[in-house]
Amino acid sequence: MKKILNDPYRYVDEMLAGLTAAHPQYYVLVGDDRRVVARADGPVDGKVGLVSGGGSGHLPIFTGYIGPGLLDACAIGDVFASPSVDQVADAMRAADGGAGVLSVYGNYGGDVMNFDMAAEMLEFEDIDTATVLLRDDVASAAPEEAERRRGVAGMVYAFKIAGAAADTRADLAEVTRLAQKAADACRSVGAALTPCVVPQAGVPTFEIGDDEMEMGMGIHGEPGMWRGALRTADEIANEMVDRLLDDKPVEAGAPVSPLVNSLGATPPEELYILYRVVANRLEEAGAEIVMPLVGRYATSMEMTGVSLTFCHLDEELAPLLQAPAACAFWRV
Amino acid sequence: MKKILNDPYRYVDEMLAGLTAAHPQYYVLVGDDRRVVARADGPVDGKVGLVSGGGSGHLPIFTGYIGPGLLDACAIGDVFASPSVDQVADAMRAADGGAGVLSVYGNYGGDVMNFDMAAEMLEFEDIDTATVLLRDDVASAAPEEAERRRGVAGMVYAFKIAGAAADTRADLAEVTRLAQKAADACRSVGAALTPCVVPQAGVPTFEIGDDEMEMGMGIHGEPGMWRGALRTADEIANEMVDRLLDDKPVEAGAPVSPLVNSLGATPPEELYILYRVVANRLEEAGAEIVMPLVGRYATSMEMTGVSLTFCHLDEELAPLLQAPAACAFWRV
Amino acid sequence: MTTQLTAETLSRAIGRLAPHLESVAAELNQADARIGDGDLGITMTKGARELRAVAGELPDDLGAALMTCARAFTKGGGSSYGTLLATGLMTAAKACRGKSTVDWTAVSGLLDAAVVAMADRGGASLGDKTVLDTIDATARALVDLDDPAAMTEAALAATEDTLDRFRDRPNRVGRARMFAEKSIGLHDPGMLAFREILCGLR
Amino acid sequence: MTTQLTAETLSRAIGRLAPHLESVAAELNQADARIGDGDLGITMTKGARELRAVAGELPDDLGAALMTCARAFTKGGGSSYGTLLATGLMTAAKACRGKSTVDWTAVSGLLDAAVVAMADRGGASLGDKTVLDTIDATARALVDLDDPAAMTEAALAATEDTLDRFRDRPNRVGRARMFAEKSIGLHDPGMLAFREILCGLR
Ligand SMILES: Nc1ncnc2c1ncn2[C@@H]1O[C@H](COP(=O)(O)OP(=O)(O)O)[C@@H](O)[C@H]1O
Ligand SMILES: Nc1ncnc2c1ncn2[C@@H]1O[C@H](COP(=O)(O)OP(=O)(O)O)[C@@H](O)[C@H]1O
Ligand SMILES: [Mg+2]
Ligand SMILES: [Mg+2]
Ligand SMILES: [Mg+2]
Ligand SMILES: [Mg+2]
Repeated sequence: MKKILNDPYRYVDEMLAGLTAAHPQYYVLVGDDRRVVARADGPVDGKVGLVSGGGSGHLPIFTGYIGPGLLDACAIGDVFASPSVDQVADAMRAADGGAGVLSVYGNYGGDVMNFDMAAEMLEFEDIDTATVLLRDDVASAAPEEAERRRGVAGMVYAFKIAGAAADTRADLAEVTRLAQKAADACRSVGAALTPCVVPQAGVPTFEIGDDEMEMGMGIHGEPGMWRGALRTADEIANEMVDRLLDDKPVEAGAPVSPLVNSLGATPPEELYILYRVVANRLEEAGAEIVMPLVGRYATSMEMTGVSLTFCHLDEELAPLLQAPAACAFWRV
Repeated sequence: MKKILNDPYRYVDEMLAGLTAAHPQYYVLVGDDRRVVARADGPVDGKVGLVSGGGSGHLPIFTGYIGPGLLDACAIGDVFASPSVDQVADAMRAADGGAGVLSVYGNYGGDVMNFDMAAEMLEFEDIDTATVLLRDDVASAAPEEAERRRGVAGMVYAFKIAGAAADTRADLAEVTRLAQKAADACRSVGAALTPCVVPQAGVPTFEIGDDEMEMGMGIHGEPGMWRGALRTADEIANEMVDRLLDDKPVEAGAPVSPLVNSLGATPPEELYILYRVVANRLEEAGAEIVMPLVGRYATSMEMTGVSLTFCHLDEELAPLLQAPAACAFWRV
Repeated sequence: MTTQLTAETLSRAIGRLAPHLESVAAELNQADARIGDGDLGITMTKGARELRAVAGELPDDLGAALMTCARAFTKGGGSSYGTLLATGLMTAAKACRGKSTVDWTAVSGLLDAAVVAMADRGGASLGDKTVLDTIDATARALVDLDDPAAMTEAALAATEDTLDRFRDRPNRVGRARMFAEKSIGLHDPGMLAFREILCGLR
Repeated sequence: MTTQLTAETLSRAIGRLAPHLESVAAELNQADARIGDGDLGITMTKGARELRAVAGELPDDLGAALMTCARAFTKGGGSSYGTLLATGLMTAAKACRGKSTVDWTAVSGLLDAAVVAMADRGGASLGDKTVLDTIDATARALVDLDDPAAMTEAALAATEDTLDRFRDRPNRVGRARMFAEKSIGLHDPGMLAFREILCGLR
């Protein structure tokens, strides 16, 4: 968990400076305190603006997913910390192309307050707003309390599908309906093997034994369902599939997109070892696998671990998922 | 350095099974012992076939870069171990579209022997072959001994440019000339912060103190130029730029593509912090920055560290670098 | 003793409050670190700095002045506490819009309205062991009071009492919910920060 | 004692060689682990297994038979040593093509040609402390000998002598070059493996 950085308090600002310098065709820094990134060619006239945001340290989430067919702007907090109300409001303004703004982000208390408050400010400026929260982490609350669940890698699907919907020039209500449908279609579970270090804190987010893993741990180190000896790849994959299908079974013949995601340090080699099992299990369950994703889509810096997401599709969502989109981290 | 796996001796086979299952549009397993991956829609009739290969554990290198505008086939050894002569020969056969086969790979003793021997076998089958070796790692030998240098992330540029050249249906000699020109245009240097674990060995590839880094270390843990206290991002970036420009200065106004590459665990956030300095320095040196790459292009599984590559372009190479190409890990 | 709350009162209060908040920042960070992310002192310091910047030029309209103070907590940081304070201040701002003076006796009602808005914003209820419980207790304690000095003392007494009553209960919202067990026996950091605000107003 | 080298001789030699190589695999792994990647025993075991598989059905043509043996070392693993052995065997195969017998006195020349081909393949020179030095010494020792048992003993003596002469020199090629300093005082693993091949032929 060694980090290459300068001043920890400048970590996010320097990161954003580099990100926008490297990919000026996608990203541009806006706003007073340079914590808002917007689409370089935005806002797009007459298109619903899509906004996300939250704490840094999860690239490509959130900022990475700005681009055609994806998000229009993001407000970026310090590592694992919410952006300010003013930053969120600036992101909303930057995304507004005259057809209203939809915020799509993960269900974390601080973010929810700040996005809600920013939305109220925007209403004063006569900009329509709507919100879709991701609550895909099945490990973060029981099914009866699904409203309290946190949002994790399912965000990727919601961004993609909402982005494609907005690209059709559907109105705010329709884009919101489709984004909500995508959010509702996702289930995720993660497992952590090693922690990461928040630059300003300088210490690991949690402690864990050399031979241990924690199933269900959240992307900021939120406690999971069990901690125990590191299991084999096949055992881990099978348990994750079980947990996701228990929470939302596959309908026979239904299209499902699986995302085998690295939390950061875990290399793609290991993700592919896991993917074998995931694909077999989905096929056994009768699913039709559509656009499987394997890689680093939602991370926690140098954390070791993986998450698995299933996005349960239908005739409406599948084409939106597969519609063209581009950003510096992903091309469809 | 915890790993998610099953039997360490099945690591590569399971990885390839997952990789080809996840991306059947790009990759297909061929050959007796399933250690050769070829382009799903290959071989391409009348196109020079491009082959690479070497030890596993470096995704996307090598196998990941198979696809339109890139490689046609790869022979894949165990982690950090050369593929066998027969596997290399199988890869060459799979790539052959009747216009000959060019092998592009890194200068590692075992690989060179096996590719050379396989090429001899192919000659018996009346298939023309040629070879371009990458020797971009300036840390691995002094300029006077540049022939002994190892190949690292510069491979990405050679694959891309050779792939684009082959796509123009240039003949074997011309594709070889351009690939060699691309290889000669690259200079790289790496720095490691933590080691990785070769699955079959089960122990870290080297030991290093909690507050130490090693400048110039090779991607398999080959010793570097100095080991000492971890420096700041800006110090690391400046030293790397100095070393690369000392070895091959920028000509004023010349196009250069920089690649800030993670060796695995180092997150993109840190790469972007480094990129700021790299971009500034290149501009100061009078270079025109073309298609900067920031991400995980050539890795050593879960190793922490970064490498910097400069590819010195001209009117001939720049368009080839920017020509369309696609694989599961990269789209241009 | 028939003074009233004005923008001038606010401006002078900031002069006492800001340095006090800065002086207790480390303590608040520590309290937050035990069951949260340890940034509450930073939040209060940033807020204090923003307040100082606007203290000299508060508009006479009390609503506008309170809105300016609210904005001091939506800039810079995105912490829950800052947003909640801003929510409470904005609610008061709306109620005071168009007035340049307000009776001290109105303060209790303003706090009540703030609690409602803050509960709405954060989804917490009274009893969840958050800053809401101290503000609510303060609102109760201030009913019909009209002497600012006495009001501050009454508020502090109510706050101390609330801190004590809640110490051995678990936190039920925010980051601290993750550490519900651990939070038993510890003061809620947001309540402590509210006490320091009152101390700063003394 | 006027026997000759035939495919039959090879086949019987494999019968003795394969189990011996398997029995010393752990030692060879260890020797390689000290200054390399520790897989030399695995390479020899894999080679032995492939040789066993073909021993029963070697073609009568000595060239073809040697080529079959060479292929045993290009399958499965991609180790330097396997490829070098295969290179040497293939060189001999080419020289013996079309013959079903070869005089024992020709062996020295076959080894000479193998060394040249292997040096060409791997870019090493004599004196770099590799298997080449032992093969070259063996070729010298076998000049004009025609009794297979005496030849094996002469080869072993030359190899032991070469191992001793090189022990205190640094490795100059292959993986071990990285550890040149460390390799001083240690036997080169490839030389040791060559000694075990000779022991297995006894
Ligand atoms: N949803 C909420 N409703 C009411 N009060 C809350 C809520 N969330 C946090 N708080 C209060 O804020 C305090 C923590 O503030 P802060 O450190 O800013 O949180 P964070 O760092 O998690 O954003 C808590 O002790 C609690 O009093
Ligand atoms: N380029 C070379 N030329 C000659 N001999 C070599 C060469 N490389 C390796 N060897 C020999 O092979 C031995 C190591 O073999 P092996 O373990 O298969 O190497 P690796 O595991 O690095 O592929 C060395 O001890 C040396 O005798
Ligand atoms: Mg906090
Ligand atoms: Mg916080
Ligand atoms: Mg070896
Ligand atoms: Mg080896």
